[in-house]
Amino acid sequence: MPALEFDINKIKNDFPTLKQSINDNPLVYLDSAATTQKPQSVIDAINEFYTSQNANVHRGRHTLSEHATTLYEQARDKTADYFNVLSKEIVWTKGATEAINLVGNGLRSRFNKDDTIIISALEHHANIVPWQVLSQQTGAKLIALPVNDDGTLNIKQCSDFIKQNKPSLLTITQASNALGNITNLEPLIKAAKEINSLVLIDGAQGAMHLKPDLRELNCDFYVCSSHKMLGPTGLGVLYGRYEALNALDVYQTGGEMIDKVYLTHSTYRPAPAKFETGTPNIAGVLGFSAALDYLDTLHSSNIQQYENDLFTYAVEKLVSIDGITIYSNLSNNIGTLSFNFKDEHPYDLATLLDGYGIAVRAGHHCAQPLMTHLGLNGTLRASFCFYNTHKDVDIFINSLKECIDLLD
Amino acid sequence: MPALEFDINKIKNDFPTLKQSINDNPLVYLDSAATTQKPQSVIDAINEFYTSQNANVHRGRHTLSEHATTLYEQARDKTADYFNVLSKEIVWTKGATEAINLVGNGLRSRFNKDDTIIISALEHHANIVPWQVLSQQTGAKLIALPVNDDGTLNIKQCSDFIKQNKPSLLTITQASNALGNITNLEPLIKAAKEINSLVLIDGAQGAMHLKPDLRELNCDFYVCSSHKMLGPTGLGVLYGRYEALNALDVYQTGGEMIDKVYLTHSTYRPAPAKFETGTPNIAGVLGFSAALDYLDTLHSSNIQQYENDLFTYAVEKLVSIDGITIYSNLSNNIGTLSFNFKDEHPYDLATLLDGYGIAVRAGHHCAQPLMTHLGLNGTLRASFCFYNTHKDVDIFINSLKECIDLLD
Amino acid sequence: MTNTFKKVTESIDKASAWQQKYREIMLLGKTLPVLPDVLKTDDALVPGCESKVWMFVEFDLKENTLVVIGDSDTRIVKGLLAIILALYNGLTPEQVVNIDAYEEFDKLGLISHLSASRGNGIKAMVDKIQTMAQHKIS
Amino acid sequence: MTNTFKKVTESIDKASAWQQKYREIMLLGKTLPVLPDVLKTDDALVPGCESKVWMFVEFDLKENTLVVIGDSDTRIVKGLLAIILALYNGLTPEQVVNIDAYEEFDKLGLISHLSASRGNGIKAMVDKIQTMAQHKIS
Ligand SMILES: Cc1ncc(COP(=O)(O)O)c(C=O)c1O
Ligand SMILES: Cc1ncc(COP(=O)(O)O)c(C=O)c1O
Repeated sequence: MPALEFDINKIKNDFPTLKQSINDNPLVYLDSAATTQKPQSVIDAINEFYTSQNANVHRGRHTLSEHATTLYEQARDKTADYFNVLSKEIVWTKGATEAINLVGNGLRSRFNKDDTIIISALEHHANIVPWQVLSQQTGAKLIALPVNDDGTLNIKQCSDFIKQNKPSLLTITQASNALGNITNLEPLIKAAKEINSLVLIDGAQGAMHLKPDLRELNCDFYVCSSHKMLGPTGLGVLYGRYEALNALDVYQTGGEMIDKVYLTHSTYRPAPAKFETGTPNIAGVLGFSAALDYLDTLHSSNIQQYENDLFTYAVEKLVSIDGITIYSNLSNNIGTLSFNFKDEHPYDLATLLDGYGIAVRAGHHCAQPLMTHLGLNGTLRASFCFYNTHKDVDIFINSLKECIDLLD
Repeated sequence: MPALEFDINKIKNDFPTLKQSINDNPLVYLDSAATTQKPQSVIDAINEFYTSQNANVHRGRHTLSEHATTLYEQARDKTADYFNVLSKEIVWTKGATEAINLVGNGLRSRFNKDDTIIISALEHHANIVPWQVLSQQTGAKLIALPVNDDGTLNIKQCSDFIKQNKPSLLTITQASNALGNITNLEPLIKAAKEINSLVLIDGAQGAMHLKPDLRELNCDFYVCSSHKMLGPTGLGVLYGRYEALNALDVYQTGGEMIDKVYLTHSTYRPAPAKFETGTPNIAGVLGFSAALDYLDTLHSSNIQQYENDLFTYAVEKLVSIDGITIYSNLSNNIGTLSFNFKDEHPYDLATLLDGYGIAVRAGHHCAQPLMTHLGLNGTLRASFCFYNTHKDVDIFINSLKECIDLLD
Repeated sequence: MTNTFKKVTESIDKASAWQQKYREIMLLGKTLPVLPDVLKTDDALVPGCESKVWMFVEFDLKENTLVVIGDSDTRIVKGLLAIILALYNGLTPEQVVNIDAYEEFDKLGLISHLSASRGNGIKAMVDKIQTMAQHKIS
Repeated sequence: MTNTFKKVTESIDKASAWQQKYREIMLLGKTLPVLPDVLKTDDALVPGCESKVWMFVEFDLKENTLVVIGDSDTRIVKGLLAIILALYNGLTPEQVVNIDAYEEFDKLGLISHLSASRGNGIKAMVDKIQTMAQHKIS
């Protein structure tokens, strides 16, 4: 692909939320790991749906319903294209969390005390608690991959760990939401596949920044959230290799997912339909469709290059401040800086930064086990996205210095 | 309350979707039982969220996140007010279907073969299949209230049935989505409460048209969907009497709903938090909040009176057509007409009506057992809402006559 | 295009108003023989349709042609089925793969009936016919 | 309003820039005694806060006054706690119910720290103090 221009001014301009002032300062939004801002085209798509296309999908004979259904199913095709998989392998959920729960529930009748589930200590709570529940329900053993002191995985050690423990399921994040570290997935998946383990990848943080080719990645399941990839809230994606997907037990039941319903029993449709009951988040799906279109116009290689440059710049500036400790792996990162200043509480610095219009997050970032492992109560997290500018970094760093001065 | 003016022209004007043409005819939208159209104020609220308020809720220290959280929790308060219950008794779900599944799953560890669940043959699949699943999982007996040949319930007979069968759970719809019949809930709930049964009411069809006072109704659980009450897609409400709600086992697990997470186990927060994991449908909640505000300005008594008038008018016109059979109970109805013309297939008439710009639904309306009970393959369903006009009825009736002519 | 198809669709083609178009489609449906009840098995039912659609796509080895049979409990779908049958019945696999039903339905102003979201079985029928023909060729 | 409160908040009141306001709040926090570790029990922790906040609201029967004690591991929350303590400590239940913390925080330009969505524990503390006072009166 020819090197395309990445016009950051134009891009930033596409995101209306970024144009506002917070506490009389221009907003510097560094909380994209929590949720990304939305381009105007996504907002417009939602608006258009409710203004002129609103109807329930499937089974409607009238034009509005037909049209909404077509757009809704086209969004599934686009999602499948984005990840290089088949449309029938895409299930809409309400978020990454629900997608993981769906898989956990779907394995319940198959797992027992002879099964082992491997997670890592890097995981978001969404990829920990559902497996604790499955373990309690079935007796399956739940163990965690060893994590280095810097929050990274020793891949050789982890691969051995997998081969030794022969899990039925390996479930691991593509990138840490707390530190931004990117997991080197290929060798881990290879190790798991050698012993025929199922593999689930939590792509909540990776799906937009890294645009994985899931066919190539060779995982069985992959989950992500629309709201973390420029799309609307209330929507997630579950990819499942068709055979693995269709083999899962049904999760929620009701309308749409059924074939025949009698008073005493029912029959279900094949995947993905059998996992999609009730009226879906239609506006969410159509907005997500627009988000994928938008990402497509930018090209993922350009996004990655720009984000890497920006991250390198931010790291350089941040390390130059005396007393700062950065916990993120700086060489392989989706653009998230997790740090502390001396032994100051992140709450104070986050509150003060907000005074300067800077949105960062403070706390355990839904990764308590990781924080415990690192011996921390929490960190300040500044997470970048391709709509952030070098000027954002400058304002952030200068404001941080002023906040530090305020603490004395 | 003084009789307020119900200005239908102004109201219809608030719904942009209704202003369009379908197949060169003005749209006559008679599919509100599937999903309602949205007033401009709801569309604006969603738009405003994504344009200037977008942030993740809870645990964010920055202004955007604080603000979004405040609006999000205010919506919960408004919903509680609407139903006259407490805010902590309101759980956000992705729809009525998920809400029912949540309750079903929450009872799983408590139910066994000595328990009986009573549903009715009137129910939507969403209030049938989850109970079949619970019955299969726990051995609990699943039985259905007897339904008259006209799709109504004989209340005396049903009350006796309840007292005889002593269910642990009675779960029944407030109004049939296929026929529009309103259930006379009070005596049924009274009968159930006499034998200490839990009571769940499926309010998907009733919540907007009937605005129930849930404290007075004395049910334990009540579910409804935002998209059927002028609000966005992808959002539902579960009300639970606090004690009954908090006693349910957790459903989905992950972030937000936890208190402490260790690698081996976790502790959960009290209801409603323990049922709300993952990033919620924030835009959906804020849009729903605007929908409740809108309903509030119209006053529910005015809505009900207008809808009754309109329904009566539509019935009069429809019965005057030779060969029409109406299946709905005409004296106590939320505004839904379910009918057939001779033995014509509803598919044909729905397709032809669409040519005239009229959106009705054809089929079993996710109520196969009811259709079987009535000996029908399906019906045509014209469902009205307060934004429909008498002129809509006229166009509908005239077009229906022309469609019937086309069949000859 | 076969002559049958041209003859069959001539009146639809000529219809100016949409009402007339539907009338012709329904008339066409009436010309289609009713499938004997014994053939209306659950196996032959196209899944996921509002209306009932039964379909059989067979291959006549002797003649090297496709045999397509179908019925529906609705008038409009049955008429659309009749069009599909006229389009493909009795053709060799090579002929079948060269005929694009989407194009023909588009020309007739009926393309919306072939969209994926219409659960009327017509699209499923076309897909099955094309798959069978492809299969026979390779 | 008690004199303690006036004295304590004078500097916050006077601060013009928000930076100065926070500086004064944090200075105030430094004046608050550190809670002995034995008192920092899980029971005393305000649930659901990002920062750790421990609080005790007791009633001095002899003096008929409320005794409020608190600590936090953050500077800002500790400073806000100091304001609450200055506002209510040593008052009778009757006096307590007549003092509206929301009003006072609003006057000080700190109302956002008392919003329900701020999980900083200050609101929970105010609620607990008011509940206790109401309870003693009735
Ligand atoms: C009576 C009834 N219950 C439940 C539902 C399911 O609602 P949803 O699809 O919004 O989950 C519906 C919707 O059609 C309904 O009409
Ligand atoms: C790595 C990771 N997994 C899962 C989730 C859960 O996503 P959601 O809250 O959208 O369900 C998140 C969101 O914070 C995340 O960062």
